[in-house]
Order: sequence, then structure tokens, then C-alpha cells
Amino acid sequence: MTAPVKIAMPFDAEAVRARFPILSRTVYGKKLVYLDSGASAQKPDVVLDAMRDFAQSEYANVHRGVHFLSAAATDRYEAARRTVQKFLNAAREDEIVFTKGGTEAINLVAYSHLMPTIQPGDEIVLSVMEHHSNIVPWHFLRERCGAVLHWVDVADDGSLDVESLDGAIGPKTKLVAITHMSNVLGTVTPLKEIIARAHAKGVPVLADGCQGAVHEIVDVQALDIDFYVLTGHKLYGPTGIGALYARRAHLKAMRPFNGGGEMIREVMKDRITYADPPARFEAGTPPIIEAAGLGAALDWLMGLDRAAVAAHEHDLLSFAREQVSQFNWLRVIGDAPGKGAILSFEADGMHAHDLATILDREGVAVRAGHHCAQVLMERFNVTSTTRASFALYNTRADVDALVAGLAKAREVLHG
Amino acid sequence: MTAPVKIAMPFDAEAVRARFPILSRTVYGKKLVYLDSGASAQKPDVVLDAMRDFAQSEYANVHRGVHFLSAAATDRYEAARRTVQKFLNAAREDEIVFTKGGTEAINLVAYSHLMPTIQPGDEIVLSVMEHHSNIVPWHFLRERCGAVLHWVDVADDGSLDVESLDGAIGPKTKLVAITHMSNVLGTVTPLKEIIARAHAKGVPVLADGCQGAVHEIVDVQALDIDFYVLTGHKLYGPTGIGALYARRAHLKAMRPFNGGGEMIREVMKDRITYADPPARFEAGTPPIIEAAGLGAALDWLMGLDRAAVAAHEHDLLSFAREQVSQFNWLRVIGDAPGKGAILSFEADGMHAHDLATILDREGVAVRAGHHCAQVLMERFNVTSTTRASFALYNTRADVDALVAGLAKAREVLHG
Amino acid sequence: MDNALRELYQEVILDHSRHPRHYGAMAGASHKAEGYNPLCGDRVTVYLNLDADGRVADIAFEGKGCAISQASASMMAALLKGRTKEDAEKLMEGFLHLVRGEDAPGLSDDDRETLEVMGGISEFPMRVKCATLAWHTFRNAVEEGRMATEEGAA
Amino acid sequence: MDNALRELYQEVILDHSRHPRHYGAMAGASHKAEGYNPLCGDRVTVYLNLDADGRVADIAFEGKGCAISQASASMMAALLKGRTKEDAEKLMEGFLHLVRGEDAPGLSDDDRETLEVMGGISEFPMRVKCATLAWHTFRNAVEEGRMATEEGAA
Ligand SMILES: Cc1ncc(COP(=O)(O)O)c(C=O)c1O
Ligand SMILES: Cc1ncc(COP(=O)(O)O)c(C=O)c1O
Repeated sequence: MTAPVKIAMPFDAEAVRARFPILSRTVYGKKLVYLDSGASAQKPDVVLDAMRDFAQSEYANVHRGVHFLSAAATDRYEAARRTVQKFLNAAREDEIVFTKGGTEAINLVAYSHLMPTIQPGDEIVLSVMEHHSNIVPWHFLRERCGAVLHWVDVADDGSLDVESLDGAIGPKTKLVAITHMSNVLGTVTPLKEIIARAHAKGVPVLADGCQGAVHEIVDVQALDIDFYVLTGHKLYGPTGIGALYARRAHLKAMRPFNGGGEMIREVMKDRITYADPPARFEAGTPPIIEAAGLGAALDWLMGLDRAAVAAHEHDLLSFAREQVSQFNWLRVIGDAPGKGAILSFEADGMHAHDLATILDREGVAVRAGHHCAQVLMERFNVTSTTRASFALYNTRADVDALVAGLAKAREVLHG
Repeated sequence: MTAPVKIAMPFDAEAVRARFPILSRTVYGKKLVYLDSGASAQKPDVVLDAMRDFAQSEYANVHRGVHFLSAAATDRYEAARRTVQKFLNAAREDEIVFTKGGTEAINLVAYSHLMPTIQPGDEIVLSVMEHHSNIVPWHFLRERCGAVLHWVDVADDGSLDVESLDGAIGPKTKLVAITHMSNVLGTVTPLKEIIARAHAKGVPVLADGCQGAVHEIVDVQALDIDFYVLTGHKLYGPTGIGALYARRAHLKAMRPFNGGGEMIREVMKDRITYADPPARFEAGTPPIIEAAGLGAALDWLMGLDRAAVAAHEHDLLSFAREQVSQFNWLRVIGDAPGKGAILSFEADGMHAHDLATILDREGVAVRAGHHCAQVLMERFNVTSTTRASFALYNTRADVDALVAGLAKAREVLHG
Repeated sequence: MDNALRELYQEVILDHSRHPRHYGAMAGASHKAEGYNPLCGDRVTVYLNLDADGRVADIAFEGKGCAISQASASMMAALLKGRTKEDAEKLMEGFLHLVRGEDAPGLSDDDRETLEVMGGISEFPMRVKCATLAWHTFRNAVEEGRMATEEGAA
Repeated sequence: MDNALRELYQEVILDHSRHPRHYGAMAGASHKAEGYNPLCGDRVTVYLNLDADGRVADIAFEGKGCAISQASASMMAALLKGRTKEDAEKLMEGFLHLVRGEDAPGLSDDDRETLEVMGGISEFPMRVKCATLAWHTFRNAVEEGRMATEEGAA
């Protein structure tokens, strides 16, 4: 007997595109070519429908309410939590904390997990390719508590220098905070190996999965990770919501972050006790409509053949990589093996902002700037790059438009 | 010459109701009577349309982008900021900080304004009728920094004891944190007088306007207030967004709260500088779609005759107050002069949860519990109350349904 | 009237809630625990005397709460008196299934009949916590609620 | 090609950006300021020699940036050399109006003609900051950028 072979349907990008109303619009009379999903992804109709339907038929505040709508809204909110749990393969639903985004999830770990106990001289290890959201909270600990930041470098191709982790993690290291996928280089980090090395020294690991969760399949149990962060708006979901996965034992020991409704047990004039996680970390009215949207986005995504999605995105990336290699005036930054669908580059004598402006007029939306990664810019000795980032709704035709736009920019700026 | 008389059109509640799709639904086969707007208001179609239209035609991440959609989204986001500015009559748009809700706005003041400088023994004055969101952040300062909480009492009718403020504010008082309108009692506090008394002693004032901004017209300049907080979902807007008004001079002196993208100026390995307000306090991708929704909600609200809205809500309140006085087994908690459209009560031998369950089966959604106001529950020696809260879309027919439901509950529970 | 509501607030339940059995503090209890429902602020205290065989020789409760939580506490006290810990645990499991509208195979026919009046709660998921508060508190009392004795407290 | 784009990147601008006038550090400047655009990470340093009459006796700039910011800095330097502070301030006001697509009544006809090539930027609101960076930095240099002299530094 042989195991049944799963025949993957070829990924139908056109069918997927049809679910995204915005992709049929034009800008300046040109077809929109949206290559800025790394900054924020567009939303499929299922997400927009879910939010609207929920808001106009079952909306109320969650928890505490005994009435019908409140029960319905609570069910929806908690169902979204279970959807995130499933998406990350967390062991328990109460290991998922809803936040307002990826940035807040990382700050929550800084304020609630590290700040109460960190001592001057304690160390935090992070990489030079982190997004500011995975740098600034640790700078706070440096400024306010005397923590020391230890930077792990990347190689010239953008790969993480994993070997150097062992040297970086010392007896005073309190956390390794590392991206799952760089929003500039596309580099995917070997989380399993990083975690093994950190755990060997008893150090917990936080992965910034704001990009990684979009392109990779995440299994927090298989990774044996301590903290994993995602953000809704890059996952084809709404703004205003993100999530922190944290191991139950960590959550139970963590101090509250925001204080307010929902997160307490008893409030008296001179005394206060707090609720158990995850409620302890969800002060105030949570992003209820957004949870409905995020739940719909993840359900939709999990309903696709994710391996086929990944193959499609990798095809776009290698096609684009190959196409731009015809331009000898263009230098790609980030060529790590196995990298995700992000292409950053510098162009001789053409500033990223000029490039992006000209591409925009051709309908091609790319990002130009430091991408909230100034430490990485310094590492590659640039002030900015132009970045094209690909999502499941992009096609080779989009790459063609990018390439044509680049040629045009060269013509405009170099005559 | 006499001034032209402005003839107010009678408020057309039916026309307003028609804008709220959810209000035409039924629950358990009964017409929905939604009297839980104090927990969260329903959303008019203009808000749902604005969010959906924006998300499917002009969405992208804000700031930093040079492309068309990013510019369009940035315009929309910043326009929403100006709408909030106008709604509160703030002097400058950069005095408006977007947050994820009212709770976070108060925490922002605690973490960024007070925490960096507060000393053990410093005092914070608050009232016993505060919502937990305007209590817990100050408890944090007590627990973590040794601050002392000073409680101002309310009279038996729920009025704030303003006289006692003078005694409560001392040389070590660092902030008066007070609700604009109690979410349990409906009491509207005399902010102008409170601010005058506090400022006379050089103490800044924060008003929790999560309820007040819904029912009262707010003018932060006329009030001369330091901090004013509102939350989107009670203002007929989406969840996931709120706002802090803070005087420019305060904002400029305040330390960052969350760290991440947008809120920095320069990030280096060993050094960091921060952006000017309001960006300094808006780390990460903000609630962009939610800002479009909140902008639409406030524009819609400001387009109504707000005096007529207020008159309508007061009519509902006094009608309900009068109707329930027929029940000698029911005790209203909160009868302060000029109070807003919230009716809390206790019923002899009928627990709030039983009442709410029975009302729910009649289609009437009310809230039962401590309403995130345990200190106030203690003040009135109850563990919970039943609360009916009225919004502009409610009618006298809704009050009739409430009253009929109460009679029914009495019958069920007392035979 | 609504059938579900009639079932929820049937006479047996209202009677238990108005005239709770075994109500009041118990002096000299061997075990005690306090339960709290943060959603509504309700509290209940359960007192036990467990004899040498681990049998509930006596039981009492005290506290304020809604009709459902009071009735549930009162019925629980009446039912548990005289049972062994193990028996009580089985009864509780059955009860927890019942109020969630699930099968409760472990219950004896007698117990099932007595507890069936609480089955109506399964139509009201927001109220299930009201019904289970006293039971969870009982379990806490057994497991962690041993009172200090003269010797133990020394 | 797109007209707005052709106007934005017209030959004069590209020429200025490729061959910026007055480029490089200036030794012995009386005033200096650094400008930074956090949106793109671009930087510019403006050096001035203000003579006793408050006249821009000499001016130079240095820095990396996009074509718009470089061209704008270069044109600014060429235009401001020899002007009084007051004159420079007026010119800057006019320029700021122009790049926002507004009337610039204060400009002389000559200046208007020279600056008109920058008018195309008004079609690109996201790029206005690129064009104004050098000018704001110039203002900062005049207002707050006095360099320490031997006496002043003592
Ligand atoms: C790698 C990475 N980390 C963190 C973030 C921050 O996420 P958010 O802006 O949603 O808070 C982003 C995106 O902006 C990102 O790309
Ligand atoms: C008076 C008052 N303050 C603060 C809040 C908290 O607002 P949010 O839950 O939107 O953060 C509420 C509502 O829950 C409230 O009624």
C-alpha cells in the first residue's frame, strides 16, 4: 500500500485576483500593479464581507454581556482567537493575545515580560536586519533600564550569520529577538536552529513574524518558540489588529501592560488583582470587528493550498530576480538562499524616491526609503532602497510592468 | 435688529434609525431593542460604507509611501485626524493622537506623561465613579512607582462632590483624572469648574470622555483642558480606534509609549531619536481603515443637529425614568441633575443577570454587571446593576419595550 | 411565555433560589473556599466537613448571586451531603456536561432526575458560569481548602 | 511620456542634480545646519558665510538625496548667494508657495522664472518635502546655526 498522493492544483492567480476588488482599479489611467504588499496587503472580498456582515447584523461589545448580540459577538471574537491558534498551531487558545498590531505585540513582550525583571547590563540579542518595531522596544530597555543590545550581523547576501549567535548569547542574555523574514532583504531566518541554540543556553526567543507568517507556514509547537508575533493587515486582514503567541508559562508570569476593563479580577480603592491570560493583556474594548476580519482572512488563507501559494510567490521572485539582472545599473540587496518574495535594490545614479515616483506614474506601486530598517541600511551603506514585494495576487505580468517601469525610469533620469 | 432665530427641526429618530441596518433585525423572533449603546454603539451605513469603500479602492499603508494609494490613504488618515480636531475644537491637528481605543489613550498618559517623573508619595485624584480604564492605569503608578490615589466621592444621587476637590488636590497632586460622564450613573461632571479648581493649584486634568463625547458637545479650548480621551466604537464608529487630545506643550514633553515604525527619527545601534508628536505616539501601522470609519462617524454626527440629538436623548431618559417609577421594587441608581441618557437600577429580589436574561428573550438588550466600575458598586453597596443606555437611534417605543420587559421579569421571578 | 425561559426559571429553581438549603456560614468546617465570578461580581463561599473517610459529613454555603447561581449552590449542597469525594467528583462531571447540553453518561438515574431541572441553562450559554460557580468552589474547597487545625496552624 | 513626469524631471533639474552647484563642505563657514528627512533617510548640510550686513557672502551644501532634493539645493545655493537674509527669506516663502502649487506673489519676475522649473513638484505632493529640505535647512543655519568662533567657543 502506498500513501495517497496529494495532487496539488496549479495555483490560479487570476481566480485569486478576482477576490481583491482594488486590483481592478487604475491609477493615472494605468492598470494598478500593486507591489507594496510588504508594507500592507490588500483585502479580499471575503474579509470585507465578513467585517461588514458582522458589523451590521451581530455587533455588540464582547464579554460581560448576557444579551444575544453580545453573546454572538463574543463567540465571533473567540472563534477568531481559535483561528489564530490553528494558523500558528498553538497548543492552547489562551496562548493567543490579540493586540493592535505587530508592533504592539513586541512592545507587550518588552513591557510585560522583560521590563519588570531586567537589570542593568542584561543583554538582548537582535539582528541588524530587524524592523524598527523589533528594535525600538529594546532601545527603550537600554535607555530606561540599562540593558545592552547585542547585534548579530548578516552576510553580504543577506543571510543571517547563525554561527555568530553562539558568541552573542551570553550568561546575561535575556532574550533573542529576531525576525522570521526580513521586510527588506526577504531573508528567512532558520528559526528552529536559532531557537535550539538559544534554548541550549536557557534563553527565550521572540520571532517577529509580521512578514514570515504571510509567506511561511508557522508551527509554534514544532518550533518550540517562546513568542511569535503577527500583524493582521499584512495577512490580507484589516488594520488595527495583530496577535502575540506566547507560551502559557510566560504569559502567566507576565505583568499587565495596558490597564482597564476586561483585564482585572477585582478593583478596589487600594488594591487590585488581575485576570488570567489572555484577558490580562487585553485591556479595554478589543478590536472586535477587526477580529472578525482577521478570522476570515486566515480561514481563507488556510483554505488555499499554501504550498502552491508559496511556489507561486517564489516563481514571481525568481522571475523578477532574473529579469532585473539585465540592468547592469541595478544592484539587488538580499540574495539569501530560500528568501521570500521581496526584492530590494539600489540603482546607479537613481535615487529610490525618483524611481518610485516614476514607477508610480506607470501604475506600479513600490516602496522607497529605509523601510523602517535604518540599522540595515547602515549595514549595506545605503540611505534607502526601492522595494518590490510580492503577494499571492501578483502575476508575472506585474513583474513585466515593474521591469518596463524600471527601463522607463532609467530613460527619464539618464536621458 | 434681533438675532435670527434658529428653528430646530424636530429630531427625526425614524430617519436616523433607518441608517442603522442592525436595528431592523429580530432576536428570538422579537424586534431588537438595543439599549446597550453605553457598552458600544451600533454603526450607521455611512460608516460601514466609508470603511468598505476605502478598503476596496484606496487602501495602502500610510506615510513613507510615494505611490498613489499610499498618498490617498495618508490623506484619508490625516483628514480623520482633522475631523477629530474639529469634533473637539482642538487648536491644532497635531494635538490629536490616534490610539486603539479610550483605554489605551489613558494608559498613554500614564506611561508617557506621568511615569517618567512621578515620585513615591505623589498623588493622583480620581472619582469613585471612574470606569476601570480610568482607574487601573493609576493603580499601576501606585503599584510600580509609589503614587497615592485620592478618591473623590459622589453624593447619593450620583453627583460629583466638587467641593471636596479642593481638599483632595494638594501640593503633591500630579493629575486629576475624572470622567466626563459616568457609564453607570449617567452623571455629567462640571469639567469647567473642575479644571478651574485644579489649574488654580497648577494641576493638569484628564477627562475620560468615552461616554461624554457621545452625548455632550466638547470644546477642549473653551474647557482649557489638558487631556481629553474618546473612543471610536461608542461614537458610532469602528472598534480598534480612539483618540487622545493633549495640549501641545504636554505632548512635546512626553516620552514615547510604544516603540516601532513611524515614531522614530533616527535609529542606530547604540542611539535613537524620536519623531515629533503626534507621530511619536503612533508606533507601527496605525488603524487606517478604522480612521476612515471614525472620520465618517464624526462627520455624520456633526452633520446632525446635535442640540436636537441631545434633547431627544434627554426625552428618552426622562420618559424612562418616569415609567420605571411605577415599579416600587426598582431602585434607580444615579439621579444627578443634568445627567446623560443612562439608567442603572437595582430590583428587589431580582438579580441583574436574571433580569437581563429575561429582557434579552423579549428582544431588549441591556447590560448587567459591575460595568467596569467596581469602586462605584462598592460605593452604592451593590455587586451589580442593570443598565439601559440610550443612543440617538432609540425611541419611546424602545422604552415601552423595556418597561414591559421589566414587568414580565417580575412576573417570571416572583410568580 | 418563551419556553426556554420557562424551563430556566422553573418553580424548583426559583424555590431553591428563594429558600436556599444549607445556607449560612459553618463553624468548625474542615474545608472552605471562596468563589468569585468577575463577570458579575458574584461571590460564594463553600464550607465542608470532610470526615476521616473523605465523606462530605456536612456542607454549607453563603453568598449573593443570581437565581441560577443560588439555586445551583443550594441543590449542590443538598445533593452532596453524605457523599464521598470521589462520588461528588463524578456528580460534578455529570452536572458540567448537563449544563452545557451534553450527554452525562456517568450520572445515576436518581441524580439525573434531580439535576435535570438545571438542564435548561444550556440554552443560555452566557449564564453557564452562574450555574457552575458553586461547584467549582466546592472542588477548590476539597482540593486546596483544608482549614488550619490547632496542630496544623502551629 | 506622462506630462507631469516630464515637467518634474525636466532637463534643468536633472542637470542640477547631476552637477550640483556649490557642492561640498565649506571651511570657516560662519553658519551651518544639518537637515534630515526621516521619511527617506536623506541628509543635507548647508554652510553659509554671512557677512557683517547679514548678506550671504558664500554658500555651499553637501549631502545625498534624490534628484529633486539635490536639484533644489543646488538651485537654492546659486540663487541665494549674494542676497541679504531678508531677501533670502522672501525668496524661500515664494518657493514654498510655488512647490505647493499656490500663488507666490512676493517673487520678483526673475526669481519666478528661475524657480518655475520646480513648480512641477506640486503635482507630486509626496515629494514636496524633498524639494524643501535644503531650504528649511538654510533657514535653520541662519537662525540657529552660528558657528563657535575663537571667542565664542572660549
Ligand atoms: C518585519 C516587520 N516587523 C514588524 C512590522 C510592524 O508591523 P505593524 O506596523 O503592523 O505593527 C512590520 C511592518 O510594518 C514588519 O515588516
Ligand atoms: C467611561 C468609560 N471610560 C472608558 C471606557 C473604555 O473605553 P474602551 O473600552 O473603548 O477602551 C469606557 C467604555 O468601555 C467607558 O464607558
